[in-house]
Amino acid sequence: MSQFRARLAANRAVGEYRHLVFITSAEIGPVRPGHFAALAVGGPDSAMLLRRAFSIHRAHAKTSAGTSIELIVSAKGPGTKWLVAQPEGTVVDMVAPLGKPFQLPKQAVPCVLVAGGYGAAPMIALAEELRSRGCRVDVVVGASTESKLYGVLDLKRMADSITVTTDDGTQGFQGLVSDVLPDVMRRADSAVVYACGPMGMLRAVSKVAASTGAIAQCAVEEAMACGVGVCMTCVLPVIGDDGVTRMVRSCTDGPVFRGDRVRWDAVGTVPDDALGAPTSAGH
Amino acid sequence: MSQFRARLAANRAVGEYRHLVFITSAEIGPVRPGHFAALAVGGPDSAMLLRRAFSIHRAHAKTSAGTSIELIVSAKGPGTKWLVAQPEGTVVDMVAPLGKPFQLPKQAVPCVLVAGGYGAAPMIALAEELRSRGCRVDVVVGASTESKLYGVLDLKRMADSITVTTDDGTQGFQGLVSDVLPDVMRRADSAVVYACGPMGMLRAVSKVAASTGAIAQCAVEEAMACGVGVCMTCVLPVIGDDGVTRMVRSCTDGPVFRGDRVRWDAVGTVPDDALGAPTSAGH
Amino acid sequence: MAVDISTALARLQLPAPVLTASGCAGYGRELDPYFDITAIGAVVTKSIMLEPRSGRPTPRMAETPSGMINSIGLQGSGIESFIEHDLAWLRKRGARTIVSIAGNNVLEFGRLARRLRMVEGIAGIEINISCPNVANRGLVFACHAGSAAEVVAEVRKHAAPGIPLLAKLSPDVTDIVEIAHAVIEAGADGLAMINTLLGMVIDPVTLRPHLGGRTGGLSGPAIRPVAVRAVYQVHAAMPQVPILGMGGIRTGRDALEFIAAGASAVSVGTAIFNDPSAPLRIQNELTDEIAAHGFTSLRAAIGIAHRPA
Amino acid sequence: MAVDISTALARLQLPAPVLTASGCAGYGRELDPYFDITAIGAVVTKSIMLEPRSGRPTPRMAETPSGMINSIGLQGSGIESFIEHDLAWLRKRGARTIVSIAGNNVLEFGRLARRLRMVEGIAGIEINISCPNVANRGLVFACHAGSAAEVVAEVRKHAAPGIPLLAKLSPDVTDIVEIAHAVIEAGADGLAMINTLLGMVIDPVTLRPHLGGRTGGLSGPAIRPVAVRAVYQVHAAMPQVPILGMGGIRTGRDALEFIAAGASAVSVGTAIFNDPSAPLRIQNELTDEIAAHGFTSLRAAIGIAHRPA
Ligand SMILES: Cc1cc2nc3c(=O)[nH]c(=O)nc-3n(C[C@H](O)[C@H](O)[C@H](O)COP(=O)(O)OP(=O)(O)OC[C@H]3O[C@@H](n4cnc5c(N)ncnc54)[C@H](O)[C@@H]3O)c2cc1C
Ligand SMILES: Cc1cc2nc3c(=O)[nH]c(=O)nc-3n(C[C@H](O)[C@H](O)[C@H](O)COP(=O)(O)OP(=O)(O)OC[C@H]3O[C@@H](n4cnc5c(N)ncnc54)[C@H](O)[C@@H]3O)c2cc1C
Ligand SMILES: Cc1cc2nc3c(=O)[nH]c(=O)nc-3n(C[C@H](O)[C@H](O)[C@H](O)COP(=O)(O)O)c2cc1C
Ligand SMILES: Cc1cc2nc3c(=O)[nH]c(=O)nc-3n(C[C@H](O)[C@H](O)[C@H](O)COP(=O)(O)O)c2cc1C
Ligand code: FES
Ligand code: FES
Repeated sequence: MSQFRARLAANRAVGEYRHLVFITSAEIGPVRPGHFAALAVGGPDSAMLLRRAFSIHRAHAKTSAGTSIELIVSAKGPGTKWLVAQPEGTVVDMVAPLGKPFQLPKQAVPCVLVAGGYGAAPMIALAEELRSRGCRVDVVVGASTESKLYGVLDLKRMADSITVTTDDGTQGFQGLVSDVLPDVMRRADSAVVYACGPMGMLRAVSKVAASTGAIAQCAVEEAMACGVGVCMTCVLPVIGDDGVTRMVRSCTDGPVFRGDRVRWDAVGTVPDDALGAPTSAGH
Repeated sequence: MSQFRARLAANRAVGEYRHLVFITSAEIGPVRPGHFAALAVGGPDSAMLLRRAFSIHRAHAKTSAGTSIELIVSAKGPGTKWLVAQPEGTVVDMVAPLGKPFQLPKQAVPCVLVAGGYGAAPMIALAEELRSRGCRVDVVVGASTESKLYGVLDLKRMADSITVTTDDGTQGFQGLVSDVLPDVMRRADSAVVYACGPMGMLRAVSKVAASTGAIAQCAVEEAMACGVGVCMTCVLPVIGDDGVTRMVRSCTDGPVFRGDRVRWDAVGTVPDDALGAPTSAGH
Repeated sequence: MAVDISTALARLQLPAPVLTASGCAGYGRELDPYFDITAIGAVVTKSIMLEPRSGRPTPRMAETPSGMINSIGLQGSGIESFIEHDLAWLRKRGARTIVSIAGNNVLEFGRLARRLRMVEGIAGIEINISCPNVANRGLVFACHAGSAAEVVAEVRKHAAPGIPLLAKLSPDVTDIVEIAHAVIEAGADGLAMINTLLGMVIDPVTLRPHLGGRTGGLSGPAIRPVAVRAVYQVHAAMPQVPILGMGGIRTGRDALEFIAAGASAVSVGTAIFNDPSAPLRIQNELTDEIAAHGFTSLRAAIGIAHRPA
Repeated sequence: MAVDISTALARLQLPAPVLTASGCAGYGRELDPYFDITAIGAVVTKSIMLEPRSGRPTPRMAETPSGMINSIGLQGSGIESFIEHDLAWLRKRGARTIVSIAGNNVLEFGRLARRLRMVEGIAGIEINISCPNVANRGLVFACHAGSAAEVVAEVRKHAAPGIPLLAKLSPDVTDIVEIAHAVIEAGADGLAMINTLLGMVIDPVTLRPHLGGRTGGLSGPAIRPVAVRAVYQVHAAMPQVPILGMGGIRTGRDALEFIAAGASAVSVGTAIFNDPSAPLRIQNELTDEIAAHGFTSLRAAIGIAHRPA
């Protein structure tokens, strides 16, 4: 993890998202699928102080120009709206790579990748990585609607099978990724599920994985202020190796967690059996 | 005075200043020399809330494109730095024309224009106006150094005489405008002095005018928050027709004041004989 | 779907919920070129004192991150001039007017109320107790329940019977609910909150306090979370007391935060310096927000943040 | 020209004037990748409590104009784990460490101080009295001179003799000077100020309080003028008392405002979330500012805003 300035080299629309390519001359550590970047937004006189976190879509080590870092950004609030509106040449302050990436299987086991919306951002690099290890790769990509699907073609090229779902049926099966996942996993005999998307999806995916005995690797998205582990805002209840539930930081202990370790039903709360719960008041 | 959105159509360097041309389709009232515009800066997510005031350099009524408003901007703090850094096409919220402009003589009397730094911004239009009324126009332009002089060539074209001063002697006489002003006024037998520049200069010019019995019309520059008369931050001590000193708003009662009416020595204070002085605490 | 945005501050019925904040809108006249000042809830005047007052020396303000700090010093030409010129204009213009009053001591507040009793066309009085009590070491009335209540009782005693009185509270207190209770007990019909936070900016060049008055009042979006919290706390403690909420309102969404926290109406201050048409713009944005949330009236949204989701 | 930036907080000598703010720098370790944590004045730890504590439910923060609001709820793994893992690491790393402690009642503060007495490598203790007193209706210790002094006296009684004690003050009081006097009387060697302002953000969609904890602490540049004012007031009243100033410091210029107002050192908090290398960057900027003003030492600038220009 290092902090550096990066120049926006390309900013183009992909469906409802923007594909941003940043170039930096800085030496940054090895980037693995699941790592994320935290960007400062708005410039020096901005009223926005907090960092914005984005999965690293791709990172290419030293070209002549430097290292490129690619993000897929959905304009949601003021910070992301500012970011996608930047012209090429804008320089931003970035911290990357951050967090714990997806854990890769030692053996060449069948893997299924499940992505919701921009959750597909890290999946293409992950699919490549798994293929290079000889794993079978099946893919399930979903979104609320067609324009919010990402990476379908790229993933199709690499995957042994791909299944697309949209809530409104504008492309692929009408429904949720979790509706089609059991079939896909049965067909492929998947041993590991890699998932990235909204909490609800991750929760459903973990349930499916649990029922088939597969391992689930889920990249969560909790609201972050710093991205580097000092603000304690990004916590969720996770069961440790000792069986104890703790409120852990998704930016440093995550964003990738084992699905069976996250207390999905309790996200947004502090379970009574969590270490140090219940809280008395205090900030 | 109206509030409208204006598009930055041109932004080019002139010495150490930037010449900004804005275009608006809005109908705005007649603009006279000495009027100013108040701009919101920094965009929607900016930490900067207060308006920035600038003398209107030129304003051309309805071309096909709309009305153009030209400003000469010196990058001082964050707001002006933001403004001069904007690319063409940037849309800003502007309020103009504001304030009381220079009063023009009824008869074709000899006038001298005194400008310090970007204080020359309104002087070119003023010179034209005075010439059109048949007034003799002499000009004294000064700045700390050559690169901070503005409008010398334009003014030379229109003036019967022009005298340039710089504190460091990089152009014209080394010294202050007030050093050369008495000679200029004696030679031209000036009846009215129009001045725009720093307080110190206006004070000196007013003194010179007083000594020769000429009328001084001074455009002052007091820190402004709103520009429209509601915040009461832009006040300075001015003697009214009734001989009473009041703290008056330079944005609505000014920025142009008669030099013999401003309590120059007391600017930045509340003179004991001002109406309602001394203040007890309280905001 | 049309939304009913009418509201009330105690006896004061208002056709619309957005007002100007005292000291940020002059006497209404300055803003009339930018929006129809009769279209908003009311104009709250700059605080009026008995005598003309020059205010503080300049610099009187500094821009701060998402806010500003000011030390105007209640400059004004006094109540007589206000009634003769400014109030007369407001009445002719047909603007609802809430007169903000400020005194150097308790008795002055009473004299101001008595003077206003003799004039027509005043919708209500906002009592600015966030000013220093010259009679008591310059301690701010609003910072102590006793002095705050004393001022309100004195105004109640002398003001026209039935005229709505709003006591304007300062956030610079340990327990704003205690002050709120005291001024309501003393006869205020409602509360205006919040006034500015006491702050200071040091000039980066001179390394001395930037303001002529050394300290000044911090305002603008920077203080909004403090203002929303204050309104929420007071509404929770005394839900029946009408609140005029303010502090950093810049958009309709900001205004809705105050309504949800328990305000019956809101005032817009510093945002006017950024956008002279802000009050009406914010009122229109607020109306759209209320409709977007599916409410048919503003009243339905008042205090909703206190109800289970 | 080299500038001497060494300073002191009472007995605590510091080679450099910029520290981290409690709760904004973890236990130092997280920031070490971004700057040399031994190069700044000291690391002030997240407030430590006796027992492990889960903190508040999420959402725990909201961005606000030029600031943020948080309700972390003092999450931590308790003093034993802190000493065993975090403090051990800090000592090995050679970072000066100020341990911030927080208790649910007066006695817990004493027990924390006693426990720390037995460990090496602590430069000082910051007493976070800006937390609720569970034993007394959750009233915040720092909001009342009595309870604030009680906590400090208890810590003094049990802490290692001679270890510098800083009492951390809350700005949410009517008279911060009164509280400052009380904690100094009670045995604090210096003051850390300010903690966050109590605030609230209403979620624009649900129209309910955004934070899991409903109210939270407002921090960041938005509150800087309040913090500078507080430091200035307290330094004016008790110039001999060392102050660790904080509240919205984002640049060396901001830091210099606090030094000029009377702080002997400063802490950087929220700015770290914007820029993880902020503490050292700000220290370097401050050094340049001091030189640019022609001072040969930081000490020469302390409190200069109080002297005639
Ligand atoms: C590990 C991780 C990976 C992510 N990957 C992507 C991605 O590849 N593409 C993409 O478009 N978005 C991604 N997000 C979500 C993205 O961070 C938020 O949409 C963004 O921060 C919202 O900022 P804003 O200014 O638009 O919204 P605001 O609501 O104004 O943000 C205010 C504050 O809240 C935080 N915040 C708000 N929503 C979120 C959220 N959903 N997640 C984290 N922080 C939030 C922001 O960081 C900021 O500090 C990711 C989030 C995480 C945690
Ligand atoms: C009537 C008038 C005409 C002016 N004409 C010009 C011009 O033609 N060209 C030009 O470059 N500048 C002009 N100025 C000065 C210009 O307004 C300031 O330089 C500018 O506002 C500073 O903004 P900032 O963000 O750079 O500085 P900041 O210090 O960040 O400004 C902060 C706040 O203080 C106010 N402020 C600070 N300095 C001044 C100042 N000197 N005058 C007024 N407000 C100030 C700003 O409006 C803002 O509200 C004029 C000022 C006035 C009052
Ligand atoms: C320049 C200025 C002058 C003010 N004058 C007064 C005043 O005379 N009386 C008063 O009660 N409040 C006064 N206030 C406080 C505002 O009415 C309001 O309570 C405060 O600024 C918070 O609202 P805002 O953030 O929308 O400005 C003034 C505020 C500013 C910025
Ligand atoms: C996320 C967060 C957590 C904090 N936790 C603590 C804490 O545990 N103990 C404490 O004394 N102050 C805590 N604070 C307050 C800061 O130490 C500091 O006093 C305050 O934020 C003002 O400084 P700043 O504006 O630079 O952040 C916290 C602040 C933030 C933003
Ligand atoms: S985002 Fe700050 S600790 Fe995780
Ligand atoms: S700038 Fe606001 S009154 Fe003049």
